[in-house]
Amino acid sequence: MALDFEKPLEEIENRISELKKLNEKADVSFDTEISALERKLRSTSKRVYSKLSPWETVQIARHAERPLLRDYIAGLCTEFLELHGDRCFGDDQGIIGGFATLRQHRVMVIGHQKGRSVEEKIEANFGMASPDGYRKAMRLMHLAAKYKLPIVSFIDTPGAYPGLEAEARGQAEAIARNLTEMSLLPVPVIVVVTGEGGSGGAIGIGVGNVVLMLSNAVYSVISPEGCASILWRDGSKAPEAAAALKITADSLAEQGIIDEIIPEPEGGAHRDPNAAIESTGDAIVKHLRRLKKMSAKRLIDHRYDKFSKIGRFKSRK
Amino acid sequence: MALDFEKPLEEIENRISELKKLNEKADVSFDTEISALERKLRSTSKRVYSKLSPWETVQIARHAERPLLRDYIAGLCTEFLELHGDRCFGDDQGIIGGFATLRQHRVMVIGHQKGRSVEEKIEANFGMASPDGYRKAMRLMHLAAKYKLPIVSFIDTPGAYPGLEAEARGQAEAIARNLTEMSLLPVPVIVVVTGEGGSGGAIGIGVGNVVLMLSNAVYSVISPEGCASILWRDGSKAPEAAAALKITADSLAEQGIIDEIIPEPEGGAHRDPNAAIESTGDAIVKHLRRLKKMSAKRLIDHRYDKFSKIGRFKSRK
Amino acid sequence: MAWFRKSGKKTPGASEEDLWTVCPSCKAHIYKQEWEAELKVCPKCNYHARISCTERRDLLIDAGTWREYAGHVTTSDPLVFSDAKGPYKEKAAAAKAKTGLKESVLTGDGKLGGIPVSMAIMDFRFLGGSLASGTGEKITLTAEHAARHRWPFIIFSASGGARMHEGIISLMQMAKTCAAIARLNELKVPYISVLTDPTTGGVSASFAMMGDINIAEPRALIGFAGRRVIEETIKQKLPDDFQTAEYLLEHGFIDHIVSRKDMKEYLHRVLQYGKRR
Amino acid sequence: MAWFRKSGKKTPGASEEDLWTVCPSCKAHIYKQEWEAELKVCPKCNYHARISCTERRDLLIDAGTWREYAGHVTTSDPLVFSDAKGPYKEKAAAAKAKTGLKESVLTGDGKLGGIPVSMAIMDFRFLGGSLASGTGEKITLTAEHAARHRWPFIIFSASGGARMHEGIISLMQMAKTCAAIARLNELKVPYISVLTDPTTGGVSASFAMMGDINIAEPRALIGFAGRRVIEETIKQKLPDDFQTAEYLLEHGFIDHIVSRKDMKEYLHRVLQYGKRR
Ligand SMILES: [Zn+2]
Ligand SMILES: [Zn+2]
Repeated sequence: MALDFEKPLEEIENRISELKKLNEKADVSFDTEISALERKLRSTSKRVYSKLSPWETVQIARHAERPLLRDYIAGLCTEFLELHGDRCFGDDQGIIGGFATLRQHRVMVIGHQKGRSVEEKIEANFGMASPDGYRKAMRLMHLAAKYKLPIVSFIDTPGAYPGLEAEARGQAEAIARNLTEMSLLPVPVIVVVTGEGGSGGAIGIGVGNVVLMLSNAVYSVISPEGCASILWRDGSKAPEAAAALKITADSLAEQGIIDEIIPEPEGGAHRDPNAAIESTGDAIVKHLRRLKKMSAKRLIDHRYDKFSKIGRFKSRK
Repeated sequence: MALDFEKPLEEIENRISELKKLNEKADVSFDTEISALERKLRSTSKRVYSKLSPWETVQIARHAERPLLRDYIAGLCTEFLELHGDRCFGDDQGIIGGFATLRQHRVMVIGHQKGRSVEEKIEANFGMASPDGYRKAMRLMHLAAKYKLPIVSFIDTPGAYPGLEAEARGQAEAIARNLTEMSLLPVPVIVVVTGEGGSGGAIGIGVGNVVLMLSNAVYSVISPEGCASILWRDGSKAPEAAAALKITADSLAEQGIIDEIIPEPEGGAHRDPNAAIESTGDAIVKHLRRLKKMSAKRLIDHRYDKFSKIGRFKSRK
Repeated sequence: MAWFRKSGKKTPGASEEDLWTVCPSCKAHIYKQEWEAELKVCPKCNYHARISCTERRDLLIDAGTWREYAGHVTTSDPLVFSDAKGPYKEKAAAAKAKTGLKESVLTGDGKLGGIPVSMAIMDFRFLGGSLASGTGEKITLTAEHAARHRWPFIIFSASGGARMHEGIISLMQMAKTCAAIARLNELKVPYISVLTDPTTGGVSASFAMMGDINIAEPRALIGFAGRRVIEETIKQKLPDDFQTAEYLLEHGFIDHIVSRKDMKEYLHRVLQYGKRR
Repeated sequence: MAWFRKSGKKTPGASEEDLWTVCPSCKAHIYKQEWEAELKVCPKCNYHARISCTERRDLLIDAGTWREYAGHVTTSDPLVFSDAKGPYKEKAAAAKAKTGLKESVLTGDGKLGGIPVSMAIMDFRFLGGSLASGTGEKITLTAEHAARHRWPFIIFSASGGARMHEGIISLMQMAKTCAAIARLNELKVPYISVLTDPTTGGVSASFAMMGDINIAEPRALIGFAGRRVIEETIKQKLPDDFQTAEYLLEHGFIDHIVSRKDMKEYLHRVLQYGKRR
């Protein structure tokens, strides 16, 4: 599944594989041509991916084959004991969580689940969590606090579910409560934006001591489409909105919102999921080691300072 | 509305009022007869009410004209700011609560509401609360803890609502959570059983530093009818069950479950609601004054000790 | 009432239009003087029209006791944002000129019936009361100020949500303000949230929902997602009362609905229970 | 398996009935030896039959490490209760004789895969696993014991609810046990609740629902009110899966459903996360 801007690469790839087939059958060798094309592929690749527009990055962040939470768990955790339920209403599948052993560290993993197959997607509501999802997440975070387990929160959601039931059962309240109570968690909280960081639905599990972000992930106050339809009165202006909102990892690092960019394989995490997952593990463990040395009070103050300085007004500016 | 065992009294009362009517019309005076009947009424009254059976007490505890929570609030509180909602699902009317000024003491009042009119009864589900009722109560108790307000909890319920929705939304969880979290409240908790103390639905707001009880209230692990139909396999044996369960204030005081019996007017609180309400206010204030002097830690330990000694096993016994 | 604007423009021969106003809800024609006397609440349908932050402050704070706090904070333009209608900078400048405010919230302290309180009052006229860096900063600084003095903190919300023009920094104000509220809770400093029309999006999903008690004005629109978005998502029409204050009361998120004219007295009563003891 | 009873009565010429057992759920005929080897779980329908507290203990606790705690506590008869079938005292005596237990719960400590744990295991055979003064006292004392040693506390519930025969004192055990659980929470001592068939009434509405995590055996009946009472109240039939472990999982009250054969390993895994650190 090539994205629009990947079409030139796809063409070269197709020609290479055609020549390789011919190579097997015919007497003449196409080795030289193949080598040339492969060089061209590498340089074109570099050119295409090194100057992705924000909108193209959005496409990669939403790519159907991009690794999802279950892939990170499978790749990084030798054990995952999924826990269920908000103790109040249900067990939303838009956010899942449980005890996990991540590269030998016992942690509480929580995160958005998007689902891969159609059934999974429907079950997970495409990663759009309901209030019970946010409440389950908070319950598990309180449990982590009791057990003194660090929390690793994976963000990948188009946004919190905008449905009648979700409103009636307090989507706003659930997110607000998480923001409030996460700020007082006495354990390390590491947030990783792996794909889409969609607005309130993202930050609802996003109050971390550190916030990491994959290099092709995006994190935004509103979806580019939503922004375009409001400010441009034209949903098709999403590319412009994506650029204006500065939602890529580079921009967010510049704005001081994220602490580290986790590099993805060229072309995006979906082109080599294992490599992306391993890099993510490396980054998590690095910060985990550091944060584990902090006292509960220090962790709470550290998190408070981190967020209270975002948008701190400097009168001289 | 006379109860069965009140029929003899009703007869005397009727004859007195007949004679009084005749007195007005006729030339002859019935004053002597009236005086005699009034003496008889007093002595019969005393006889009837001084040896009420437990089952007769149940009738009084459930009497349609018995004062309800709203009457206590109206009689004792110069201000009641009702607060609503469990912040999760709804605003059950089986339990209500809010800030109140009770005889000059600022407190948080919570309690079961049964309703007087048919509409009120239906709205309050006859005092059978749902999980949102218990969760609202707990929310208000946590608010009282933040504001350092004593809590006064009025119990009057046939039991927690046994419905499909109530089960689905965690009737058991809601009551269990209240029992757990009430034990740690850093403020005085005064519980008053004013009418029916029906099982888990009662104790769900009943973990107090002191538990007071009106003299004709009952408090039981199961309704007499329920007990009779299980242990006697015959619901009509409720009077026997009521006696066996020892659910009256006297019996509960003997068992060390309640701290004080609040005397009711002869014949029951409904015969002179104001007197009953005033006595209740006196008792609450007396204990409030005492408990307000205790530190948060002392209050928590005091409550823990109170409940942990109930059913303490003495091997020598 | 001290706060209503004198209709200074009235000249002899003023047209009928100058004397009457139309209720935005029921379309009834109300004599302007009555409209102002009723605090911009429709006497026919009880519609509570949006009012400015200074009008609201004057309704609540004892005369002569208000001190603005964090008043130096104004909008930032971290993204150098520009959309179809031009640069955000110009839009913000226009909002400032129109309202005389520097941000979408007025913050300060004063006395409410003699009780010292810290207060943040949002103003919908300023870019739809949107939550941006300056808004979040002002609310956070004022909450911290309240914490230091142990003054009760009251926020009047009126907001369409996070301000897109400041991007992710606006979103982060949700977490920033909630962390400040969490600190008030830790210190047992009362925090009352009043939700007025409209309180939606990132404001409803942060500090506005986190009051010790949440109060709303009658019929205020309160919700997370927009009505249109929800209808498109669920492919059905929403009930009429959906996302009203009354709906939220019924669903357990609001403690009480208080009319504008009763607000000061109600808050004063509530604050008695939150007094330090 | 160490715990299953040797069929000591088997004699030459034993009838077919001695060799087979009937699954109480699907009515399948199972060879008795298989039934025991499967830990009384039906190989046809996965029905988890009720087992005794000692059977369960032996399934979980490392051999030779169990020490009973509060074993002196037995039933009381504070009401001198008597019903249609006679005095409670006699009923309790019969239960004791039948089970060899002194109360409806077995309490103690031991090692679970090497990890020291405190444990309370209810036994449905003892007066329906009902919660009475002795039950509450044993659970509370054992929770306090766990608190002192900072040992994780595990309760296996199996109960029809509070025991009527001890009246209000039984009801009070709900509050008493929950207060003990609250203290474990304060001390950050892990508490795992395992709900087995059946866990209803006063037990479901107290300690059984309050685990850091709540685990259930497959298809266990879990609920507050009785099915018949609910049907009479709402005047309609309840769905088949109502009040099953699976239903509670779906409604958010259970973390995981664990088969009997996997229980020890699962608990051992969970306890790794609750280790003191
Ligand atoms: Zn109107
Ligand atoms: Zn079977």
